[in-house]
Amino acid sequence: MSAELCGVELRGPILNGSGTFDAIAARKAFGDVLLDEFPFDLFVSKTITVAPRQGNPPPRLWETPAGLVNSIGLPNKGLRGFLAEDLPQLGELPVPLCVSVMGFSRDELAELVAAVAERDEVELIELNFSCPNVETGTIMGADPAETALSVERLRPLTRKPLIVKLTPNATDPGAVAEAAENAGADAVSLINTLRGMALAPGTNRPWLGAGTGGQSGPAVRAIALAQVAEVSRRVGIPTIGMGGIATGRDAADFLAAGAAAVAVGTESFRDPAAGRRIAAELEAILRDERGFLPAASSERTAL
Amino acid sequence: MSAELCGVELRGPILNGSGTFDAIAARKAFGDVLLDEFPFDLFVSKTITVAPRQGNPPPRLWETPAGLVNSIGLPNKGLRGFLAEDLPQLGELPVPLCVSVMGFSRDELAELVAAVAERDEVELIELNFSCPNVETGTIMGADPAETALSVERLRPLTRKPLIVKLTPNATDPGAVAEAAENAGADAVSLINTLRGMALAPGTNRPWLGAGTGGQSGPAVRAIALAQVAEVSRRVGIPTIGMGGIATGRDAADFLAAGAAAVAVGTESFRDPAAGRRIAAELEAILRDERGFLPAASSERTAL
Amino acid sequence: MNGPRTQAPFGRRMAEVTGNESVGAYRLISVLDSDGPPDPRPGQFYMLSARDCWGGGADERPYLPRAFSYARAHEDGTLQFFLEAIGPGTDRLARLEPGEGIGLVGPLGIGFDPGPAGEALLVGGGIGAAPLLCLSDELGPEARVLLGFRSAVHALGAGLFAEVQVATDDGSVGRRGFVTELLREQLDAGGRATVYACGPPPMLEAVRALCAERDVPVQLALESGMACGYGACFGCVVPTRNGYVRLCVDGPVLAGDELETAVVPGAPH
Amino acid sequence: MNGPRTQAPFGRRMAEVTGNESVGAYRLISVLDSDGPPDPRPGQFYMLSARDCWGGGADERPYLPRAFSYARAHEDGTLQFFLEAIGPGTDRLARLEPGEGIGLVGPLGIGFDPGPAGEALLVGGGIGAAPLLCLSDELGPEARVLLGFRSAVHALGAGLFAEVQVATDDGSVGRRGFVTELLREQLDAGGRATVYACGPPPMLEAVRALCAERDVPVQLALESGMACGYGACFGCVVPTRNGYVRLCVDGPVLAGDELETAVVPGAPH
Ligand SMILES: Cc1cc2nc3c(=O)[nH]c(=O)nc-3n(C[C@H](O)[C@H](O)[C@H](O)COP(=O)(O)OP(=O)(O)OC[C@H]3O[C@@H](n4cnc5c(N)ncnc54)[C@H](O)[C@@H]3O)c2cc1C
Ligand SMILES: Cc1cc2nc3c(=O)[nH]c(=O)nc-3n(C[C@H](O)[C@H](O)[C@H](O)COP(=O)(O)OP(=O)(O)OC[C@H]3O[C@@H](n4cnc5c(N)ncnc54)[C@H](O)[C@@H]3O)c2cc1C
Ligand SMILES: Cc1cc2nc3c(=O)[nH]c(=O)nc-3n(C[C@H](O)[C@H](O)[C@H](O)COP(=O)(O)O)c2cc1C
Ligand SMILES: Cc1cc2nc3c(=O)[nH]c(=O)nc-3n(C[C@H](O)[C@H](O)[C@H](O)COP(=O)(O)O)c2cc1C
Ligand code: FES
Ligand code: FES
Repeated sequence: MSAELCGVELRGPILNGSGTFDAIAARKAFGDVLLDEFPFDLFVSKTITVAPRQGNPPPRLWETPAGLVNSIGLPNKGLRGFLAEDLPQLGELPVPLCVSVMGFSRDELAELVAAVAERDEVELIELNFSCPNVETGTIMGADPAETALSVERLRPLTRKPLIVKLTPNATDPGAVAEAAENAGADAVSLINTLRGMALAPGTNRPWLGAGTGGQSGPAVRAIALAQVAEVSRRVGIPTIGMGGIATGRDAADFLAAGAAAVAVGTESFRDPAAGRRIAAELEAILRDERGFLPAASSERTAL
Repeated sequence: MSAELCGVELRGPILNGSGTFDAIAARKAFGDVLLDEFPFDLFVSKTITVAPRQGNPPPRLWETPAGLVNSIGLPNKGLRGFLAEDLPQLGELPVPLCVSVMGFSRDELAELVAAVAERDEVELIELNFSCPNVETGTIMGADPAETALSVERLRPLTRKPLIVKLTPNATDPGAVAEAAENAGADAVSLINTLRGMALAPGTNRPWLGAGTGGQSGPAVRAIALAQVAEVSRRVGIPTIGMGGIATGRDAADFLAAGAAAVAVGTESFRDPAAGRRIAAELEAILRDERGFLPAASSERTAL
Repeated sequence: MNGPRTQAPFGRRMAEVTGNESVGAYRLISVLDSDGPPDPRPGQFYMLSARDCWGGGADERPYLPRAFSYARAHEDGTLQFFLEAIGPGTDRLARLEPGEGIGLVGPLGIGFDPGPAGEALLVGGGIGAAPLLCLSDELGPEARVLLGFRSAVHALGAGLFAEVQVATDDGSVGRRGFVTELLREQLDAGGRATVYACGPPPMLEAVRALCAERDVPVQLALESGMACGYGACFGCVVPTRNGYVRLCVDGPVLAGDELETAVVPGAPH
Repeated sequence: MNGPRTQAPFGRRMAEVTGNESVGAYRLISVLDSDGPPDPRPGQFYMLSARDCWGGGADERPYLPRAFSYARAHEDGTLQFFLEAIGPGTDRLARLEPGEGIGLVGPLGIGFDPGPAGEALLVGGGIGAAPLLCLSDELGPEARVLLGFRSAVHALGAGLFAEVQVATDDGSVGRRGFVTELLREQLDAGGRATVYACGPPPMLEAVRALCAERDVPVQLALESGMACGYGACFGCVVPTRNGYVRLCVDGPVLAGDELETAVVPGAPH
């Protein structure tokens, strides 16, 4: 079940969602067997920023019916720390590496992309645009024009594939995806989490330290599938689909809706090896329902 | 636990979500005991349109983890049929009545509001803006400017309270709410359903007859609560909160987040009397957690 | 159709499961519904959900209640449901143990209209036998029961009926072939029967077409995916000659001549 | 902290529940974990979920697995968990019956570091006794165990330990008052003990402050809400003098001097 994404050969179509698997910590917990049984076909790093970040104050997690709201807040060592300490370890993984970056201005983004692109360990770069631009105040990834400006600025900095991660908190993610494609992006990934909130039981105060967070998990699957189908119809570049994928059937549905690859996020919290199980289930489905995938791509517009 | 909404006295703060309870059909199924045990404090009709509509082709329902995707498609008898056949029956309900209307142009909207406002049975009018404007193609309720134009056109037609129902499929529902308020709306209600989709098992075709539908139920509760808190902070008019409310605790949370009243939708499918249970649970919470509600309103900005 | 409707108490009530036996490939579940009306009408249905662990099955479902025709109603308030486990909801119900709680809304919908006395032919396919059980009790031995099943283990369901003719797809029990063949023979034998049918859409459609051909009155108990069961969601519509109708309030029993076809999109079976 | 860590097999495995007894207000659940390592270290924990009906409880939860210290690990592969039902996850686990399946990931995290031999004081509050059970087995009778409970029915948990001093809030069993009073007396009595503590945040904080005051080394097993248990989600952080640390990979046992306070926001208790 080999696959290909923006020219990078993959042993299969299952990625992790950025920020939902820390391969370095998992290696501490599970040992080197993690490398032999690595659950993903391409590893996406947690989003890094130029400056180190502690992340949001706890509590950061709220369980919902069939899902999770998180307000992690992008804790990371910052660009320098990541390049020095984490990247060499991620380079030991048995699969290609994609680094996710977020900048609070286009200059920051440029600094991140230029630095990350230089490193041989890195095969793809994902641009997490789900944050407010410190200059304009708008959520970069909700606005086609902002997205286009950013991608145009970054495109000349590297020949490595650039993936734009779309926010679902937008009126028209398809328009943002089109803008990204026109500005030179090589792929889009979606969905990131949906803005969500919970109150601490018996109080009228927000539970999460940051006030609001992002909803993920099976609760958002149908919403994600609709966005993936819509975006896949509107762009020619590959889409990476995610949002509540928990079984091979879910993965098959996202592929049928037009995704070139899929990512597993929250389900990995329930089972660290979920990616492997989903890959096996998907393989069985593709074997039993022969011709399923090709049909799917040609049927795209039917969705 | 009496309440008040836009000057209309209510025996409590629990409404039904438009399109999730058909009091006429329920009376057939349960008899007149429905009137004695009526589960809501204000009844909101299913959305009506100028012309009669059959609604979307079946299947129209897809169960999701902790929720439902529907593609009902606003079946209704049209304005004339509604006024002649349904409205007199809805007038027999023991609670005030709100009629929900949707127009595919501003002229249609004006026709609906003018005709509905004339009828004594009707105390409030809800404007369901979650549809594409046939003239401009944009989803009316996702665009602050479109929303403002519509409300400005409708405002002079009646002194009855106008409630704008917001779509959650928008980058900034708060901006739409502000536009509605400035144009003269008396309240906003949210959330409507989130665009969602499912594939028929083992195929790559959409399950729903209409291709896509709307996600509701506990799966969307945290998303709804975040939007209700945000919108309540940004407008001075009352907000009516809904989206996955299934218990008195949920209702209390939406009130604490700034809603003046709440609506029960999908939960009524699991239990037709859910509104009554939720009202009783809410009353117990408000009794036990004394001072909860006033605190909540003064704490709005903390959310 | 203008069939009989016993009204339901308002709201979901909790009742106790008193039995759960296997009948071949199916389950027969008994529930003591002390708070429900004693006289539901054959063809009416209930929305069921387990009190505990409703949800948390495959893919975190079931979430909504599921519709089931009642198969028998006893004087002491016991309702019996006959069901086939085909997904998360029916799987959970099939594992209910005596003493567990079950949520009920019902009876709902319109039942079969037995009309003026006369010959009756009851035609069931698979689990579609369920509502025919109480109907045949009511109509008495005059009514002939014809049932079709996939296989021998399914055909054990026929044992619930006093007298019945069976067809199986594989011929392992009774006649080999479809139950519609048994119906055709009965109709060929003459007499003015009314036909009452329940089963999978292709079978219902064959029955409908056969009866239409011969101008025999037929009442069909259909299925469609339901969320609420009492007309609230407009989700359960089926196309009829008069447009879409909500099967839960204007059905589930429809007269054959109301339908262009009994094959409805998205039916659970 | 630099405590011991036995690594876990990769992935969630299914094991069988072999026992579930009530111990006062708590449950002691036994699981035959044939595929896990035989040597988890006291203070390490497992992420647990029921195989069936995980989800579908109150408000359709639990969805994520829940973290539990192991209380004892036996040679035959039996793990024992000691738990208190306080919400949908613990409620479901508390109702597990022998023969049911349970999902396990673990052992996870860093355990207590028993360090070089010496006097040890084990201080537990309520269900916080759980990890002290295997720790006291390992440290032997040298280690004194001090436990605090809310009431007599909770204090029955002390029966799992060979020798123990108990305090209860209401004085119904042992000393009236907080377990920290027992600790203060022990510390006042002199000797250079290391303190190992687990319990609700206010108790842990009192223990931490007391030990800090007297410069006594203390290891605290903390709790925080966890989604994954293996460092994937960054959700379980607690503030330390060195910034936020993920309690699941860099804890749950932390040295007292790493902490400004043991009261962490959003802890489950
Ligand atoms: C009026 C009426 C009376 C009935 N009487 C009986 C009876 O007496 N006995 C009996 O056994 N059955 C009866 N049924 C059918 C019964 O309601 C269904 O078998 C049951 O709802 C299936 O639920 P499930 O969770 O087991 O399966 P589901 O998973 O809900 O699957 C049922 C079918 O729905 C589709 N489906 C799959 N996934 C989904 C999804 N996520 N959302 C929506 N649809 C999906 C598929 O086509 C699948 O085959 C009756 C139905 C009606 C409408
Ligand atoms: C390392 C570690 C070891 C542990 N060892 C043990 C042990 O040995 N024995 C034991 O009994 N317990 C132990 N715990 C605690 C145990 O994990 C919790 O009691 C359990 O997770 C509670 O789950 P629940 O579903 O029953 O309750 P939940 O409903 O999850 O409630 C737990 C608390 O979380 C908050 N809460 C309420 N609703 C939500 C929501 N929707 N999302 C998030 N939080 C919410 C509230 O503050 C509530 O009090 C341990 C915890 C950790 C971290
Ligand atoms: C705890 C958590 C942390 C996340 N961190 C990031 C992140 O750093 N960068 C990012 O682009 N997405 C992040 N995401 C979003 C996921 O990558 C993914 O888009 C989303 O969770 C939807 O997929 P799922 O439902 O399978 O989890 C995070 C999600 C979760 C649950
Ligand atoms: C079956 C169904 C039909 C609906 N029909 C309408 C409608 O006609 N007009 C409208 O404004 N909202 C409609 N809604 C949206 C609900 O009123 C409500 O906004 C939404 O379902 C969220 O609440 P809930 O999660 O409690 O169901 C419908 C929702 C459902 C599930
Ligand atoms: S099932 Fe809801 S209207 Fe029929
Ligand atoms: S619980 Fe996920 S990082 Fe600790």
